[in-house]
Amino acid sequence: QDYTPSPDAKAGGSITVTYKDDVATLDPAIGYDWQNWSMIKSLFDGLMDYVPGTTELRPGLAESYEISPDGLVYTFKLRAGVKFHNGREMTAEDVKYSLGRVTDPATQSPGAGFFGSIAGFDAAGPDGLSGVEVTGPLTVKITLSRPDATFLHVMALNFASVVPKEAVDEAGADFGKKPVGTGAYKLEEWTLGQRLVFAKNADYWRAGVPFLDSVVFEVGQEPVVALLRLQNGEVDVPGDGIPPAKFQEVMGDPAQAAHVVVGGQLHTGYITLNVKMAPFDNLDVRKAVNMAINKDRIVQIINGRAVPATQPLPPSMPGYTEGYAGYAYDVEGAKKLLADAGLADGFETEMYVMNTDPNPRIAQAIQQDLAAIGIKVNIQSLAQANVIEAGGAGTAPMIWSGGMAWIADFPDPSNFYGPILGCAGAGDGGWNWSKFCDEALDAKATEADSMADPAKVEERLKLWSDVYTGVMEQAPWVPVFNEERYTMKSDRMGGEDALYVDPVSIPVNYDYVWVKQ
Amino acid sequence: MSVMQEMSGAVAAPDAPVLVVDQLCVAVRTEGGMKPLVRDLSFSLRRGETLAIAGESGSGKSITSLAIMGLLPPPAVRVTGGAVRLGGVELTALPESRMRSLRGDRIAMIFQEPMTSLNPVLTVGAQLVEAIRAHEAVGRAEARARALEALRAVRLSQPERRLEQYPHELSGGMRQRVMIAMALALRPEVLIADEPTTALDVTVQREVLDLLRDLQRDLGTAIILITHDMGVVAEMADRVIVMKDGAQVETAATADLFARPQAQYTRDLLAAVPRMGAGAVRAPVTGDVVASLRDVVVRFPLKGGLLGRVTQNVHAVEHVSLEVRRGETFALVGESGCGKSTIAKAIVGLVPHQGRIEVGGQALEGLDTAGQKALRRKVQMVFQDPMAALDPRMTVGDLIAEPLVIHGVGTRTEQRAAAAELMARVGLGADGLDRYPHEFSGGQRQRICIARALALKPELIIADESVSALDVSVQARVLELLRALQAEFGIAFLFISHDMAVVENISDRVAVMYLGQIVETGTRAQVFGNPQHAYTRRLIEAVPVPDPAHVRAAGVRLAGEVPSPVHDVGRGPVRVTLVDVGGGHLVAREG
Amino acid sequence: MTDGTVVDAGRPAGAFARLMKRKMAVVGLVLIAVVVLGAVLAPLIAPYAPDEQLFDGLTLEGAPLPPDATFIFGTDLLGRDLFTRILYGAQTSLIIGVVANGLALLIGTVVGIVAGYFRGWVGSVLMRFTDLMMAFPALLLAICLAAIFQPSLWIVAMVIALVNWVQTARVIYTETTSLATRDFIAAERTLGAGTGRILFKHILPHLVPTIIVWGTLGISTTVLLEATLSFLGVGVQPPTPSWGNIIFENQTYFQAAPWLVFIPGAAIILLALAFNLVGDALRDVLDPTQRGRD
Amino acid sequence: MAGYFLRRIVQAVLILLGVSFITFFLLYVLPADPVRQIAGRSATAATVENIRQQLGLDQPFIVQYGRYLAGLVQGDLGRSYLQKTEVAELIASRLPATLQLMLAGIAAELVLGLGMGIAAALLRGRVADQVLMMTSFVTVSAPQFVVSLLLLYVFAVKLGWFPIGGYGTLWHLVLPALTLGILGSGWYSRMMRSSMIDVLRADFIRTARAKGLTQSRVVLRHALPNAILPIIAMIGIDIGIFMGGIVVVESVFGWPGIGQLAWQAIQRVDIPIIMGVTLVSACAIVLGNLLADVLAPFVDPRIRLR
Ligand SMILES: Nc1ncnc2c1ncn2[C@@H]1O[C@H](COP(=O)(O)OP(=O)(O)OP(=O)(O)O)[C@@H](O)[C@H]1O
Ligand SMILES: Nc1ncnc2c1ncn2[C@@H]1O[C@H](COP(=O)(O)OP(=O)(O)OP(=O)(O)O)[C@@H](O)[C@H]1O
Ligand SMILES: [Mg+2]
Ligand SMILES: [Mg+2]
Repeated sequence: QDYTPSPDAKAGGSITVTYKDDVATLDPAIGYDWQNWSMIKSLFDGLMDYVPGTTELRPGLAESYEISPDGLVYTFKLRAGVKFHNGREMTAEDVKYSLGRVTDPATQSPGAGFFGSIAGFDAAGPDGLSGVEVTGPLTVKITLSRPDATFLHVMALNFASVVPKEAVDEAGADFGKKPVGTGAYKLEEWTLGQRLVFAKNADYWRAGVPFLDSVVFEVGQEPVVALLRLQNGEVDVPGDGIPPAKFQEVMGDPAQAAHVVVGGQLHTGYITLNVKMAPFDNLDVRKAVNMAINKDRIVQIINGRAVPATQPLPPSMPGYTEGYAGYAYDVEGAKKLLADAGLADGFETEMYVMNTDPNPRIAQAIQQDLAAIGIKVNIQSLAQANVIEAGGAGTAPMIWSGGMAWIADFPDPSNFYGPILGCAGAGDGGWNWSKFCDEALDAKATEADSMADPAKVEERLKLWSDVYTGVMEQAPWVPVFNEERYTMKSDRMGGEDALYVDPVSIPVNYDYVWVKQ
Repeated sequence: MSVMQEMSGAVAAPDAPVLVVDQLCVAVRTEGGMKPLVRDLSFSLRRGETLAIAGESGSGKSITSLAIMGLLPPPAVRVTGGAVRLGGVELTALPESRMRSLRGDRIAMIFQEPMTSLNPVLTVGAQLVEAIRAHEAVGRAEARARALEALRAVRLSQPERRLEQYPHELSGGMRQRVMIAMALALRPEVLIADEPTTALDVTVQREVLDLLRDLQRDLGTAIILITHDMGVVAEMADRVIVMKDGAQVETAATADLFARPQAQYTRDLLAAVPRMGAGAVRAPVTGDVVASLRDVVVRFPLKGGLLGRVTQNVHAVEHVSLEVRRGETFALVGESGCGKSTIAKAIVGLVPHQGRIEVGGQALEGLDTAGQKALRRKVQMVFQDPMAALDPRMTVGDLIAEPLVIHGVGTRTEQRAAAAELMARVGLGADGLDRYPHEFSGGQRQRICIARALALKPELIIADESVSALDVSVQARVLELLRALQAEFGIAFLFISHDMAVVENISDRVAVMYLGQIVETGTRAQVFGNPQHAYTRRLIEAVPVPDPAHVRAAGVRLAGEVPSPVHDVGRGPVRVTLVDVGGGHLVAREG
Repeated sequence: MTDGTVVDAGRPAGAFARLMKRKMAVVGLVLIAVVVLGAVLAPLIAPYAPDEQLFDGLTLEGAPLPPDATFIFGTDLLGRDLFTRILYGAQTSLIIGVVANGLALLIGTVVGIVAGYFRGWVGSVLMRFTDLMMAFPALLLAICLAAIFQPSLWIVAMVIALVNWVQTARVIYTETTSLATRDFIAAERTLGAGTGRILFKHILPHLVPTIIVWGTLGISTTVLLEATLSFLGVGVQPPTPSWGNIIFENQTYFQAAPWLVFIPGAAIILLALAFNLVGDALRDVLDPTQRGRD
Repeated sequence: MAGYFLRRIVQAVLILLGVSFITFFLLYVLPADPVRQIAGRSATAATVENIRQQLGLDQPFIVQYGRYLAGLVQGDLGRSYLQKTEVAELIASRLPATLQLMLAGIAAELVLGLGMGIAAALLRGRVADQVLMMTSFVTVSAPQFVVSLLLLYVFAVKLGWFPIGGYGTLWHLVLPALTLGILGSGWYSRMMRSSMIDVLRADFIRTARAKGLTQSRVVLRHALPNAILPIIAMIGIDIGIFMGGIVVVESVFGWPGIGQLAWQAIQRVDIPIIMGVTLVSACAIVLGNLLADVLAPFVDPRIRLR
């Protein structure tokens, strides 16, 4: 099931990748941005990994693993001879240290919550996790407090990367600037705010990769300009993709369009309806809103770079309910539902939206759609932090999720539930902005996540499918569209397109791409 | 230093005229169409000749000279006819670039208003050096040396320091001398001097006139001398043109003009010339004291060094005590820079002082706003430089009515009527009310300032060189007006002037200042009839006599260091003691 | 003497009459009138509603339409008629460019004059306060206000007035310090003129050219600033149009849909220019040294 | 003089204190929780509380501000919440670029603006004057993004004269500085024109011309220094405007200055960075204004520092 690179793939060469925003940190326990996500993947490895260009798990630093029948104990056997960039060999102790570090509150990792199923998580501190045991120089036993079907995915998250203690201790708080991992590349140069250079790790444990000698990242580059530089041959991959303003032009020009790579994305754009606030506490109203949105028009507005969504999960996510129609666009039906709810004259409400293009535009399209059924929406177009705050505090009746978007951390249906639809996130400050909490569905979700047995995958996915259709019946969200990724690469870039729209190593899988000359 | 020349009328100028003005017409565009300012003026000027243009204030003298220089104020005023030829080159049609190379080099000008004619942000030295280097390929050091020489030539004290000073740090007379030095340094063929000595005291005036004459002798410079001082005309000019209302009324050789004036206007003009010893005897004034100064000291700190510490002080006024009584005219005379204007400013509270100044029995210090305002009503000041003292964006009518408005006197119509009346009293037409200061001549502006000061009928008017720019006929009229007001309202005047003849004519009491101190004071009769101090005597002797036949006793020019009021911190000038030589006639003991 | 009746004709009227004699000033006034009328009568003139996303206003691919016979200014990225939005946007932009900017100008001028004339501690305090305001991150204030108040045009106008006076104050301050040393001001003081009179009757007129420059250029910058503030959530919220917003929303599209940037841009320039024409003419009319020039 | 500087320095410190206080306060009341941003969306309430305590954000405002000041006195600007890097280091790495750009930008503004302004004043009323003044309105009204990109497109992409963005050599500096210059020149040219027109009819200009000086000398040596006074004040102001407006130009040209840093920090409520950048730019502005005030007497010797 593993990956075989194209036979043409050649080693050598260097590519230039640009990003608009600065790279905040390369500490795998902390980095959680668009631009450092894939960088960290190339500098570090976790026990698990994905087949390049796909959402399929494969072993990473673990050579193999065993799961106890009750799904509570995972025993990983590590690869021998894997070296950190500092030359030391990686051992089971490092795995224990790394998991302990990421869950230690002092680390302030934004990903700590993913490890909640490991035994001892609640008591995590400087002494590490009690659920992680070193049972041999190259074996680690991880005990869970509850079965967790997503655990292997969690072990493939950046947050689970293995880091050497001595390097972390030495760098102290600056580890994010002086990363040492086992990854395919090592950090060679970092000029703050300007560029980073990754150099090939000649000792990489995976034979044959990476192909490139080095990757140069230039940050602070406006996407529009990055595109110009790409046309000029200075840039190989514009990390932020094709900016909306340039989309038509690029697609309309065959020469440029030839460089475009399209791929699905584990993304859903949705509107949250605050079920704790009148009149959205009325299911009919929520349904009416769902029916009033002309999703095709919205997709048209963003130049067709998405497909209309019917449910929370994106189509490429396992567990997606094929054939589920959701709420069809039906203005009359919506009006009727509103009338049933006693709101025939409509009402006035507010929708929060992040202020970067195209989100305010989408919000205005939504506004117009809702106006058609008598709902007067006032748009609050604000900076990201303000929107998140309003969402968390539960003061926002409606929020358009775009920009703060939900791109899956890992390709598993559970990732779309917990914090954003489950009861766990519905509290004050949580990310469940519709404050939707249905105990029954929560129970079902927990059940699904307990089904760790690989044999029960189908059953588990079915369960998830039920959960999400259940959510849709309650209509706390209006799923609007699933965005597709349009990116570009220069002529000289080799490797199949999937590597450039890798669903996991977002946006590019640096380990497997190569240059032609 | 050369010895003073005799009258130079005899210097022959055989060659062709250097400058010919032919049927020159200048007009200003107004809303009512073109209004002529100069009409059909013709004259010619030979090498080494001095032509005086005398005439009524506002008759177009300055405009004529500006027209010759090609510097008429754009955009309204333009040459509308005639020609100006400099050595055969027609100037009015000359392109600006050619004209520029002539200016300064072959034809230079000294402007009437010294205060505003120097660039405030450049040092005196920079402005002089630049003028020299614009026309001669000399090095900076050489140009500087020449500049220094020129400053010495106009007898500025401490010329080295002056080079580094900015115009606002100099007194009016000093600035005028800088302007003259600038023109002299260029050694032009033709020099137009517009009231060059107006702001100068007689001794310096004397020297400057001598200087001009030297220049003329050494270089053959032709001079157009614009002045209203018939004494200066008599002493300097070969020929005279008398102008009135933009046209020439008479022209003649100087001697002829004085001896046999043809036009009625000329006769009036000559009749009005104040002559020494002609003042009517006046009864001594015994009114209350309107203003009294006790031991007044004004010093300006000069900063130097890196940290800008005060290193020196200008001792502008040193222990001056004087009293001005109701209905009296108190004259303050003295050479340029001796501190006259500074005293005036101290009385109106514009410069900080030590010592005690009382006005109407009220000490200046510690007055509240209302008290100050009341005080301002009692004292009015006419500034030395009228152009600078008038808000250029107000109409003259508003300017004159301003004090009435400030003190809430009368209704708007009354105020306007009062302004019109004041205008008339200083000899200006009421049509000027809606014009702006820059549209007037130098003398007219001075009259506007006087009118403004009169508006409130104050108790004390401080007149700083207020009639210096007026032609004698107008001057006589204004002086007459002042006297009438004095008689009517008992106004007291503190009259600052260097024109000894005028002072002698109008003052009741006189104080002579020298380097910030009073060296002699007494009644007019005492000071003029029996001058005790050497300086006073020199002042009186230096007065030009309006009679070309008069032969001046060949005095010796002052030589050596010009005394300066600047002293290092902690030091100061020697304080003079005044002794009474009888009847309140105080004289500084010399030695 | 002229015809004798000149007296007390009242100069303001005279100034206005003289103003009307200048072609450019009349052009400026007409332009301003057009904008104001456009703004006020927008509901009557505009062919569509300002927030109406027209079905045929976008191509199938979702691209806006360039100007043509139906949409004389083209359509925007949501398929709305740009002409309509420009008309409605004029309302917002006029309030910002004229009212808010005017208020800022007023505050700045008063502070600058007072500080420049008094110097001493009053001046010091005022100018240090100005420095403080200048050094202070205005955008942050905007974000905070956005969160505290309901965003509205008046909030944004207030913020702009609050933030934008600073520069004017600085410039006016420097000029005033220089003017205050002039002789005619000293003369005015000896006449007994009160401070207020000196400041506003004698110093202010000399600052008119500067004020006109800042005022007219301020129109452009405040209109654009409004867009930034609205973007941060302080000002008008979509879909309410303003000229600044329209530019701001669409500036990245200036190559794909240039009309979306250049037409509102031209509108802003035109408005500023119109005020400038009037201002310039006014300045010449009020400035006596310029008499005789047409 | 020495006393003056001392006083101004004390005032400057007070201003900076004021700025820091207000900024800190605004960030404190700002309804956006930095801890939420740090903790990430999967965090539990306990984790959030824990982080809040670690950062001391649970303390009362005064305590927080006091702590910040205490650090500041020791030259410690704190650590970025999200980048986990010393703010001082982040700023230090970007400040040179911003300073370079700012100085070059001001120079470009001055050259363009003063040049245009003087030309317009001299050609007053002619067509050229009107064109120049029109231009000034266009530049002032032009959106930064569009101008930046247009210049980049024409001079870098099409003509290839300059690199397409980036930082390092003088060559990289030209286009961004020019952009800033163009955008700011409108102000200067308008100010200069009006100031120049006033000065050109002063008596001393007549004197200068009577000396036979060349037109250029009359303009540059006599008129310019008199006309430039308001411009000096503007340079002080400009530093502030630059600090606020440099974001777009920096991002289009890929210029690694603090504008971008600040923008990102504001978007994510990274308080230490916002504070740091605010203080640094406040310093620059205060310094700029001080400089303008100190220069004024040199330009116009009648003005005294008091
Ligand atoms: N810019 C101007 N606009 C309109 N009228 C002017 C202007 N300048 C001067 N005048 C008028 O032109 C006439 C002549 O002025 P000019 O300055 O030549 O007088 P003058 O003979 O030099 O007088 P004075 O001895 O008082 O200096 C005066 O009546 C004056 O009011
Ligand atoms: N602001 C100042 N700073 C420094 N020195 C000054 C200042 N004002 C005047 N002085 C100096 O004070 C002295 C007296 O000046 P003042 O103006 O009183 O002379 P004056 O007697 O009126 O001369 P004039 O007849 O030439 O006008 C001069 O030496 C002058 O240079
Ligand atoms: Mg004259
Ligand atoms: Mg004097």
